Amino acid sequence: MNFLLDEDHLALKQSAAVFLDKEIVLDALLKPGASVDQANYRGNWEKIAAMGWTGITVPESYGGLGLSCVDVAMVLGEMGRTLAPSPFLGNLIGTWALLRLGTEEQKQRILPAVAAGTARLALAVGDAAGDVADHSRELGAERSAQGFLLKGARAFAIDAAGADWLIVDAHNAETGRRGFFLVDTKSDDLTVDIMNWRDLTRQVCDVRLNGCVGEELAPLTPADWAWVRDRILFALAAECAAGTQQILSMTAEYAKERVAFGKPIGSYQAIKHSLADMLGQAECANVAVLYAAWALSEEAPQASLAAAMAKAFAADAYVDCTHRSIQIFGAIGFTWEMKNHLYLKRAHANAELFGNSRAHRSRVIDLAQQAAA
Amino acid sequence: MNFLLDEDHLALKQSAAVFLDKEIVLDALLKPGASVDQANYRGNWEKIAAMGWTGITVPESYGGLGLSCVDVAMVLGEMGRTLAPSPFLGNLIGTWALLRLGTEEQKQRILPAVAAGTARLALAVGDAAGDVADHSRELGAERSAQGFLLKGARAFAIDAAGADWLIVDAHNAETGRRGFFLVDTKSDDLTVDIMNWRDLTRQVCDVRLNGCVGEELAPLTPADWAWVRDRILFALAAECAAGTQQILSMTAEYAKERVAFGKPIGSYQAIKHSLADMLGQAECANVAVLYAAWALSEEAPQASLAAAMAKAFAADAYVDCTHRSIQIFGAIGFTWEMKNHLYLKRAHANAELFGNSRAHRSRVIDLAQQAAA
Amino acid sequence: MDFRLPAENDPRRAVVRKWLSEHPKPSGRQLAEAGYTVPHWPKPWGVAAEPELQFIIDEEMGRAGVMPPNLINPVAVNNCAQTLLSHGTDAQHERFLMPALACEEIWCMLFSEPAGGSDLAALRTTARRDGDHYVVKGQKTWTSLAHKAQIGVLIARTDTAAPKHAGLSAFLMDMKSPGVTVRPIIDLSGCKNEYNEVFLDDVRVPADRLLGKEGEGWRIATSQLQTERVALSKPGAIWGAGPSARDLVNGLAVSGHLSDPVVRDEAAKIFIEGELLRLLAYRALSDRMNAKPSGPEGAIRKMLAAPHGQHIVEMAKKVQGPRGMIAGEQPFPSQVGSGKGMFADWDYAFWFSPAVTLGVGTQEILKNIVAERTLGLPRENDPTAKLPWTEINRAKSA
Amino acid sequence: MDFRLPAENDPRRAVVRKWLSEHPKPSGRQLAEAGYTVPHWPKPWGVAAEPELQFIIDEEMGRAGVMPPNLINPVAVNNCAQTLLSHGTDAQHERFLMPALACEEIWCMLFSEPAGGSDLAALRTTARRDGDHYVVKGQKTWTSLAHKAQIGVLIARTDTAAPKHAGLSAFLMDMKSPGVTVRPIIDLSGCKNEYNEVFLDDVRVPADRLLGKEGEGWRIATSQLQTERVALSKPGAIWGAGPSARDLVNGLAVSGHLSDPVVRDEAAKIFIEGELLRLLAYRALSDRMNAKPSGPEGAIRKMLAAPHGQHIVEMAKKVQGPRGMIAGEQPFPSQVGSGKGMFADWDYAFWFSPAVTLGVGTQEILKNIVAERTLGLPRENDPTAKLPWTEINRAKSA
Repeated sequence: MNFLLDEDHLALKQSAAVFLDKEIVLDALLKPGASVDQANYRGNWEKIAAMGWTGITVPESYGGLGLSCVDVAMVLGEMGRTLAPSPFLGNLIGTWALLRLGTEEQKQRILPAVAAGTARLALAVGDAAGDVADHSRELGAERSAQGFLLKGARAFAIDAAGADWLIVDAHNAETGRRGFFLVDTKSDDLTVDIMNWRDLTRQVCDVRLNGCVGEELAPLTPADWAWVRDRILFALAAECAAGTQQILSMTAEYAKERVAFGKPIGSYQAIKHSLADMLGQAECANVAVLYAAWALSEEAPQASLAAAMAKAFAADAYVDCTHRSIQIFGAIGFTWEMKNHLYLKRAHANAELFGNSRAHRSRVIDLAQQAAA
Repeated sequence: MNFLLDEDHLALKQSAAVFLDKEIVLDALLKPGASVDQANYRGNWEKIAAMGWTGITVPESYGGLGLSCVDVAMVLGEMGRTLAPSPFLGNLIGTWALLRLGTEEQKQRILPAVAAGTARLALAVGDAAGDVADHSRELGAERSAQGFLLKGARAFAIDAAGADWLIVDAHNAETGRRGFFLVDTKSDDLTVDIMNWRDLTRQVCDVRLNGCVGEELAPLTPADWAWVRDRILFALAAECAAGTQQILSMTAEYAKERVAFGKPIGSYQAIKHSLADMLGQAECANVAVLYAAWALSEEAPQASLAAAMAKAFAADAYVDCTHRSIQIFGAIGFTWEMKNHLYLKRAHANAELFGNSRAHRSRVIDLAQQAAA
Repeated sequence: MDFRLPAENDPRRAVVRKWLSEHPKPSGRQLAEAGYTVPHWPKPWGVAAEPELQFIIDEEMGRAGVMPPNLINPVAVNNCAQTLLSHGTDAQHERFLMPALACEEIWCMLFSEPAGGSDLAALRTTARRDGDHYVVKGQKTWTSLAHKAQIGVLIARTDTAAPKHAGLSAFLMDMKSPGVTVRPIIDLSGCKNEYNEVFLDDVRVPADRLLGKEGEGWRIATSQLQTERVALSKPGAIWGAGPSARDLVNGLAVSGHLSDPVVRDEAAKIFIEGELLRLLAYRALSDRMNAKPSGPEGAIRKMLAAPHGQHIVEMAKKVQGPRGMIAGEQPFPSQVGSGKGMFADWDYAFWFSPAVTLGVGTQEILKNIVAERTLGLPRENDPTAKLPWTEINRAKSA
Repeated sequence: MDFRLPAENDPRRAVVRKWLSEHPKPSGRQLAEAGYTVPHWPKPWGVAAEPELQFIIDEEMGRAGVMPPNLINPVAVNNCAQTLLSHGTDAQHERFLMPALACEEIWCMLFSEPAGGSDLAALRTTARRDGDHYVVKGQKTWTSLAHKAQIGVLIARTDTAAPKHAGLSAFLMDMKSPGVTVRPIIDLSGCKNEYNEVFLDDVRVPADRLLGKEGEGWRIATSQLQTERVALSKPGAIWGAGPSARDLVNGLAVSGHLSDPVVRDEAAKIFIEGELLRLLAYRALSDRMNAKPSGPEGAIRKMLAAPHGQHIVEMAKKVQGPRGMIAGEQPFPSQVGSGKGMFADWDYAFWFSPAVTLGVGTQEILKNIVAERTLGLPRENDPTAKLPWTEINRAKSA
């Protein structure tokens, strides 16, 4: 039993922190009228690729770093803390999907390029309502001479714009079941549009497939999708926990400096106790994410439970703490020129992506009951 | 439009306050080991009867005061404020039931005695789980030569012990539907036991009917039961709102007197803000009860909605404020010798009787939708 | 006691309806001259309307599609005109009152400052006497309507040696004066709402624009804020405007969400709160009818209404799922009403909603006020209240 | 990083199991002499156990059905023995330590007073030197186990002219001394729990019972409270004892309530909180293993655990409906486990639960501590901290 991070983890976290503190500048987003176009997505991605993080979870046998979920938590935490705009998360999710769902041939063909930063992956599995369960038929796959023809749409696809390969799920007309397919985004029969997403630090995309060709991935078991989903939940939770900690730190600092009626506002109990509540949430979110990271790394039996708990708790904590942050900053925290709203929007967006907290809590009850049985 | 109480109402409230402040002494309940037997139920009731309040809602044509629900709110509010232990509420509920559900002959036979304080009524409609909906078959009625024979049980009957007449609901084997029956408690085939109820200021009873004879009341429509139920909900809400106001006053006074670190604890924001929250709840509960009282008095279309809102809101407010009160009093407020727990237990008990707040909220949605349609 | 609102056939309605039918699109001046802009004022400005008549006038104007003057020129009509009447000179009445009530001159209130926050009286903008003018220097923020206003009610420090509350004075400043720069504040939704920063660089204000006496600025300003608090506590989510709890329940019903027990229970809580707030608002009106002093009751209602409003729009946002994160996406079909004005947009109202517990007194300050004034709890100690203002500043920068 | 707890086949378990099989019903003295009462202490008192071994010992004692000494004599074992070791004289070690660890003498802590509340240091009990004795006069309250205790760790004022924190001293008082009267406190559930009022009427305490030096009372007392805070933050609803969130979910499952979506969602929130608190408790253990200083972490966990515990028992009470208001009625079938001891009774735990945010530091004080120590926010100002104690009292009674 040892809940402390190893030296390696701390070193990775530290180097990510130093790198991101230096490279990530959000000022352009804080100018009135800014959109995600000002987020320097491409520039940041190039620098991240230079760090080798494009292949962070790609096994060494395919040329990647082959790091574990605990390592990923270190890097993703720092990205979440700095809101680093880049397709890191989308590529990571796509990589997990190909790793688990792809055939050996497909992995050998694509993962080395991903690891080298010359190709980018993304996953597109949401229907128009954002549901990622397997009953969505808004995208259908029919076998043809050229392979499967995909017709329909997917939405809320993180970092699909600019990706070289998309992995989509579709209703396979042949089997009557869900299947996963690999799509080359160079296809003319595919359009990807960046949604008018409130979280300006992230590109979330609509994907339309007008009969483009999809390559079937390996046959799917429910456990395969659960494996990918748990990692996505963990990744979003890791961003949330780190963002919660960051907004707490920013707000506590402000409360020490801002004076009202001759005293720092942090000396008033209403402010002080709200910050204590935020701290409690930040601590819990942090331990939830580390536990999920460890359980996923170990492929432990409680991995799904830990991932669901982490997403549900950390997302709610992030939403609550970013709201409190604005209340403590006061009116200035409500303006576009301050960073508070970027965190608030990231919090709300992460809370909604891949199932909201209530949905995951419902799963937690089921998973806990299974574990107890 | 005039939300102020009339002079008559204020005078009634004032006289009730003076009377109850003088007569109600709860000290015996604050001694270790006290039970509802020490509550002076009988003595208080005799004094209340001398005030003429036994027939407060009995129409003047039957010898009563014929007062409206607004008047009742004045008296019940003061009873709730002082936690006056007495069968006033049970008798009031029984009276409402007989007024609405009894035949003219029954009313003429019984109500004058009730008004004169020589007979007491009570209603017994709860099943073993406390459900008062009409599908409970734990009590059955079968027609016989002597009238209907009642077999089974009712629970959570307020002030059934010592009542002269019980009104019970039973599954009528003849019609296959719910019927209401009048039972003479002198029957040997009836036992009434006072439950081991946490709220020591009130007798809540188990009733067992072992084939005793019941007299059928007038035929029942759903509107009839709703009429009675709405008044019961209003009555419980009136106690809750007044109790909330009282616990707020007691707690605010304590917060001004109790000193910590050289200052009254009421000068600390955590305490101050909690009291402000309590005040907001007390104000809302109060207006909810007055609105329900007015709507019931006027038999206004929104009467059911107003009664459901009042019960749901005021009960929750009372529970929350009595809990906060103990927190603000600190450890002393947690002891048996202080009154805080009597209010806490009344709050919890009222919240559970005749449907909890969530059940009434669900009805509020239905009633609001009907009103809007 | 009677909870009925004035009936459809109330005879008082006839007079109002007749006037409105004779003036189908009344100008601001027509409304002001008819006394309908401030109906509760005595003649000649108002019609000495008791609160029920005010309620009737509001309702009838709404039905006739007349934009109420207190929404067009809120600072003047709701807050400042009464102050002008009480504190202004005859010449000031003559010059300012009718253009304000007629909405011919829009007003704004130059009070809050960036460094001030809740400690409003610590404001730093100074007005230095220079012959028959005052010279004003400083910066104001969160100024509603400054971009449209001709007249700004300025609170500035005329005596820096006095304690902070005592050194303030009020002025009727021409917003078109040289040295006044107005810059919109972009809120977190990305919208230019109605708030502005106002920079004051040696603005020369004629001495006859002083409102009341030197040193009365704090009293004048706070009496205005108290009026504002009452005005802001209606059942709409955003300071009384925008969607109400009823709109929420209708929306959830239409969109099928009420069958979800968790949503249903939450929605019912919000609905009940909304109804009780509506009753409290009517009670305040009723108190006014009965000439009861209003006391801190407006603060209580704002304390309750602000989080209530946040719950309304948060719940609507929540049922949208991820679609709610798409800018401009609405939670309910468009037939679900949600009032008028910019807050009728559910999505905008949600993103704006963090402000309702900040504006016009933070929730913390309101709770202090409620607990201190209603329950008589000890007042929050302000160690800077009695210091000369210059010494406070020295202490801070030390 | 490794979240695994010591495994079943961990070799360290064998030693403990062997000893327990050789001592199937160990006496308190046997446990103390084996070092299992304070295993983390160095020999001869403990076995210098690192935290994992402590965890193993706890688990194995639980399995063997051995009541842990820290539950029998909690004040001595958890809080005071360490203090005695640090501050006591050799003679005091000799006289008190083994009987305390062997649970042959039960201890209590005479600290809180009726007039004190959160302001513990303002306590009024005095100890006046009189020859080779101190004469103690005053009243204590909320004293756990005073009715069973032989030894009371008394904090009393030996210098009334010093500031309140500086004038206190600690004593090892014989609870059977003349002048000591113990009266149980009946809590709102109607139960005599383990709390008492203790009246001290000119109790003579030998001078050699002074613990540490005169004036060190505050430091000794607060170091004990900090230990207590850590000890109190386990996942059970009532200060770590009684039903846990897992018990709640099991109970709701067995009783069929989990199919109600509102109950299900609430229960899931509580379950997750419980799991995260469990992880935080393990993390604290892990920090100790890694010799990290523990800091205000115990206060954070107590701040979270106290309302968490209230939620557990409130939810269980709520699903009972009106039956929950019948004294002694339980929410779930008896097969649903909820630990041992008096708090295993769900009904009692519910009525006791308001105390968990009051005892050992109110929730308000804990939040101050958390915010001040962890986030570095300014400390709450105590205007009485530096006054001579006699002057504070004068100011209060004036």
